[in-house]
Amino acid sequence: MKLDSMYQEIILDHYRNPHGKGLRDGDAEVHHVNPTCGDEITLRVKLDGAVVEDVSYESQGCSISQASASVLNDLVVGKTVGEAQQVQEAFLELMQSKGQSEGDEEILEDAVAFAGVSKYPARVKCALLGWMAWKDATAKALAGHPEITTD
Amino acid sequence: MKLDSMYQEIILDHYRNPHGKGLRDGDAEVHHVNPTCGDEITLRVKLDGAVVEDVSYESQGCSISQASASVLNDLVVGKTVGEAQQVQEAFLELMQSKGQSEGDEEILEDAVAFAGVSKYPARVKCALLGWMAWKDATAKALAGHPEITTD
Amino acid sequence: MTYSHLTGLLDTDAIRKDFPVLSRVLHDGKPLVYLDNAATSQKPRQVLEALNAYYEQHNSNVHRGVHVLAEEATALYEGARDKVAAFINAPSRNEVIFTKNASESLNLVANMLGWADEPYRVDADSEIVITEMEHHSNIVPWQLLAQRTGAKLKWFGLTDEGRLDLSNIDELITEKTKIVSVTLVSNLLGTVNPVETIVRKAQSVGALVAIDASQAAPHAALDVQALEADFVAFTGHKMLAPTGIGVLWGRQELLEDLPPFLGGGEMIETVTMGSSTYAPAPHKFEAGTPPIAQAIGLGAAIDYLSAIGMDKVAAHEHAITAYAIERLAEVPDLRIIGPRTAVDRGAAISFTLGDIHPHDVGQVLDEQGIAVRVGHHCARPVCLRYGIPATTRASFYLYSTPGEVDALIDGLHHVRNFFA
Amino acid sequence: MTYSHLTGLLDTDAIRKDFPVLSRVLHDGKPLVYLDNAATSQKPRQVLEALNAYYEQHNSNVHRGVHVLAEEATALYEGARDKVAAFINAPSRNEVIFTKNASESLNLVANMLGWADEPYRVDADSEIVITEMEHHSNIVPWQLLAQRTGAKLKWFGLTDEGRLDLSNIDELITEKTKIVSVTLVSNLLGTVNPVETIVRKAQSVGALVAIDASQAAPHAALDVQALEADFVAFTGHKMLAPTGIGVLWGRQELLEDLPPFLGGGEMIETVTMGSSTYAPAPHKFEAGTPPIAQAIGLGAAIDYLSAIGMDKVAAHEHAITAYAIERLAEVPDLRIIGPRTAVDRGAAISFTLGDIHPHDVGQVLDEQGIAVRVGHHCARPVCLRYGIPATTRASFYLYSTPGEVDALIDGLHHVRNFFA
Ligand SMILES: Cc1ncc(COP(=O)(O)O)c(C=O)c1O
Ligand SMILES: Cc1ncc(COP(=O)(O)O)c(C=O)c1O
Repeated sequence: MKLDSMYQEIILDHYRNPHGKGLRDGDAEVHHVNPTCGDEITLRVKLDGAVVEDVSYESQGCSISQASASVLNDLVVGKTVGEAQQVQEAFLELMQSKGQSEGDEEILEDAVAFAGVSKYPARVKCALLGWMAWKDATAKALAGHPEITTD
Repeated sequence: MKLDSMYQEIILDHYRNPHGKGLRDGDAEVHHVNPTCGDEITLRVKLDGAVVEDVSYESQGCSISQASASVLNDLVVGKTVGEAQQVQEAFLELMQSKGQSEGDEEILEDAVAFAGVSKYPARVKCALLGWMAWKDATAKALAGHPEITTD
Repeated sequence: MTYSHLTGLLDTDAIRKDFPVLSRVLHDGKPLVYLDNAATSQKPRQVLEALNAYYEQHNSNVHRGVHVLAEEATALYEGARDKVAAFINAPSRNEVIFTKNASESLNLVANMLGWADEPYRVDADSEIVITEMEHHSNIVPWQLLAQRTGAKLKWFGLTDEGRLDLSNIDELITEKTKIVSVTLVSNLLGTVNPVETIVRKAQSVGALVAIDASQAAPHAALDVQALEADFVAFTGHKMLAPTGIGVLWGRQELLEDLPPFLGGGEMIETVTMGSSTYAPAPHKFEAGTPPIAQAIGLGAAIDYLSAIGMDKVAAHEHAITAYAIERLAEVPDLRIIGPRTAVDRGAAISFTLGDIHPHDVGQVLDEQGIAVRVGHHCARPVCLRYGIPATTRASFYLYSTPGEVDALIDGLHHVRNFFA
Repeated sequence: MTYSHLTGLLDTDAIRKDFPVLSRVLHDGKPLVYLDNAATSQKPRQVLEALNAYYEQHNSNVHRGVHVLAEEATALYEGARDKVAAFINAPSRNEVIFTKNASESLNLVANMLGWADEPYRVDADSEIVITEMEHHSNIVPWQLLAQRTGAKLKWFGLTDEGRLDLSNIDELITEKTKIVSVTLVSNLLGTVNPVETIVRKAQSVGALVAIDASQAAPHAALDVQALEADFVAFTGHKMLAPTGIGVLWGRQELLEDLPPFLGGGEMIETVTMGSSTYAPAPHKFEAGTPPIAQAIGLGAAIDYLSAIGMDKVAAHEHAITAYAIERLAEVPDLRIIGPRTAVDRGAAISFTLGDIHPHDVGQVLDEQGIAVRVGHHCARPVCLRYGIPATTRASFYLYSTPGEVDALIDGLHHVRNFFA
């Protein structure tokens, strides 16, 4: 069934048991909304030097947006900001691939499960909600720490 | 040819030699415009008691609107306001008949020549321009002479 | 299944043949079950034929031509105005303004009042009253007007049952109220509102009333004289007509007194570089080349609906809605947001399904060929009011069948299993 | 007749087969000679097929659905935006706003500037500059803005040859100027304006420039980046597309900074009863259900034009226009209002014929199957400028033939005899 390509078991697992959910201490906070469906996320980034120490979030939305925030937490926490940004870019590219890419499992790990979502234009924004919020929050956090360089 | 039903010889004659054209003394003046085509008329009515003493006008427009003002002059000058209003109403009715009426020659005289125009919706307003201006100017003139009754 | 207990059903077998899209088959053999009618309706062949005939034979700009095509196009366009006037029982065809959609119609009212002279002018001393169940298109124009004029925006709240809470009507509608704008039928809750009460109160304080009939005009007879409102707005695409056409009906005296909104060709009497005068209504409010073909399509849609009869359409939808409410009660964890009876209720039913997000509900239904809408349905304050992020909404029309209701129920059971 | 001296003609035999209306026969056997293209164009079968395919297979409301039809409709609608963006060489698809017509596009600009913050806000200290050859749709919105804000409206005059008089440009465009709005091609005179000069001057004083490309986009390649203006407006129905669709292109930074105009569904980010935030452009400016089918139709029209090539369309029209100007010179008492050469000139030719009123000219031509437009063509100030009440206007498009020019000339001789 085509639907299974979107709702991979990994996605449903993350949806049922989201990793790192809840708001904790952070250096920057953003609130993002998907205007077309009303999904929302409040997300905080905490940096430890150039390393992403924590990504905490409260969100409300569909399984795809929930699972994607959970996978985000898995993938970026503990990485340097520079590494995490590469993951974010790889994920964005995968989501914009309209089902044409399978994603690089080396970089994206569990997140390759979202490849099927990229075939559903209306859901791509759901999958990206948390990642865009993270990108934005990280930029904010970095702005407060001009000493950190990411490249 | 269908066109001949609109451009009756009588209409073309009035167009070439309009009766009563030019602005003379009056009790009331109005300026009417056909917004869809820009035809314009300035028209004055002079009453002598309850009698239409003069209808004078300056106008710019097509053969139909010119001829119709000329015929108007012929038909209403010398009549009482009440009689003239009947003519105006009969002409209005003819123009709204969509080619279904031939017009009452007793009342409308030369103006029955406009029966063919009523088949052309875009031109009905041309034919009515002068008559509507006359109606309006007469109402104004009467407003200034409350002693005149028309029924 | 037999549906012999349902009364007032239309002959949907015949009707559905008129709607080409309804025979579409999706996802390897699933017939389309289109339950997204509150978002937009499908179009019958008769409407498409009217469009094609217009473009293939009569297409021309209107009003200013003396050639045959221009006369034909004008007669068709103005003929559509006559049809709309008759359909809503307008006292005069000149009260029918063509817009591009209901949103433009409502913005037109708000802007006219912002630029009007007294007594209509909305200014810093004025109050505007709406309700918490309005579509964004009947909220944002008033927020913009309030921001721009300094007027105060107030609103009726909602009861737990999904109806208007009129208990504080005397505090809401006061001598300061210039305009009350309220929907006749909620697109999210399905509620049919008691607008007479609001109209009477507004009249008593000299306020104008605008009615958003976007979810009403497609589904039941609409009589603007009986409503006694001042403005009524609706949109063509929800009533079998093309996209790109809306209607604003307004009382003649008001349309005469109020200023224009958009300026341009067609809406003028005479123009000089220094100043212009305006044509009488409705043209005063129709700047530029109008949606000619779309108005003609709306006329054809009205012919189609009228041939069936709006009372019959309403009876059909009532039967389907009652049946759907009954059957939805079978689905565990399903909560209807809005009235749980078919009384004073339109054919849109919103619900939540446990904690499965509506997006996921909609996606899994789609896989079975069932098209519903999910989200806040452009009525986010209603979601906030009921403490939910979004709903799934199934909405019916004259071609909807009890079998489609059954398909929805089966689909919802499948959704529950999928996410169990 | 042979037309071998005309170069650059398109294969109109083939093209005309795509336009059903062009084979219409009027008044007992007269083939339609459609020379009213500046008012509206005819539609090729390819555009009608796109409309029918949309309504018969994909019709749905856009943007908010997860079901198949909603995704297809959204992809088609947003795909049309991509086509428009490519057609006008827009730097970003997000700069393309769909409206109902060019008039709405121009009113949108005027209203945005009226409600904007500094530095864009038009207020009592501001000046607005237009020209005497504008269409009413590019005059009245600015008159309304001037009235409502107290700003001063100024305009470029015209030379006797029907061109813009730029001699006083330094007095007209000054530090006080907030916006200059000018047509690229006049719908009455046919003049193609040297907008670069105006853009350069406006840039030097920090004023914005809006270009009315309604008579340009259909007829030649349009490159908004080369124009260097801030806004460009045009209308679908004049370029083979359905009625009910227009475009406003605007520079991204401006669209981000400027406030919305119409409020409603689709243009919001989040709504509470108290206040709303808005979606990014272009959606910020597209309140309500957009003209979905019409945008898709515009996309199909653009495909059609692009397959032929806009340069070829322009060359064809240039040849026809030059030929028409040459042949009109044969008609006694005929006076062209506008440039009497085909240089910097579009394919609309206005003229007077002795003292025969244009209405009468048009009527008698119509009887021969020839459709021209008569009147002030929504550009009454031009008529005032040249001391005439109205003109007769013949206007050509990619399907116009030299034979149709000949028919016009014969028709005009007949008109003269008729009223002799
Ligand atoms: C130069 C010009 N500007 C604006 C318009 C207005 O276009 P629309 O009527 O489609 O709004 C037209 C056509 O009528 C035009 O020729
Ligand atoms: C109640 C209500 N009002 C207004 C609208 C706006 O209609 P449109 O989007 O056609 O402008 C809608 C539909 O979306 C609606 O349901």
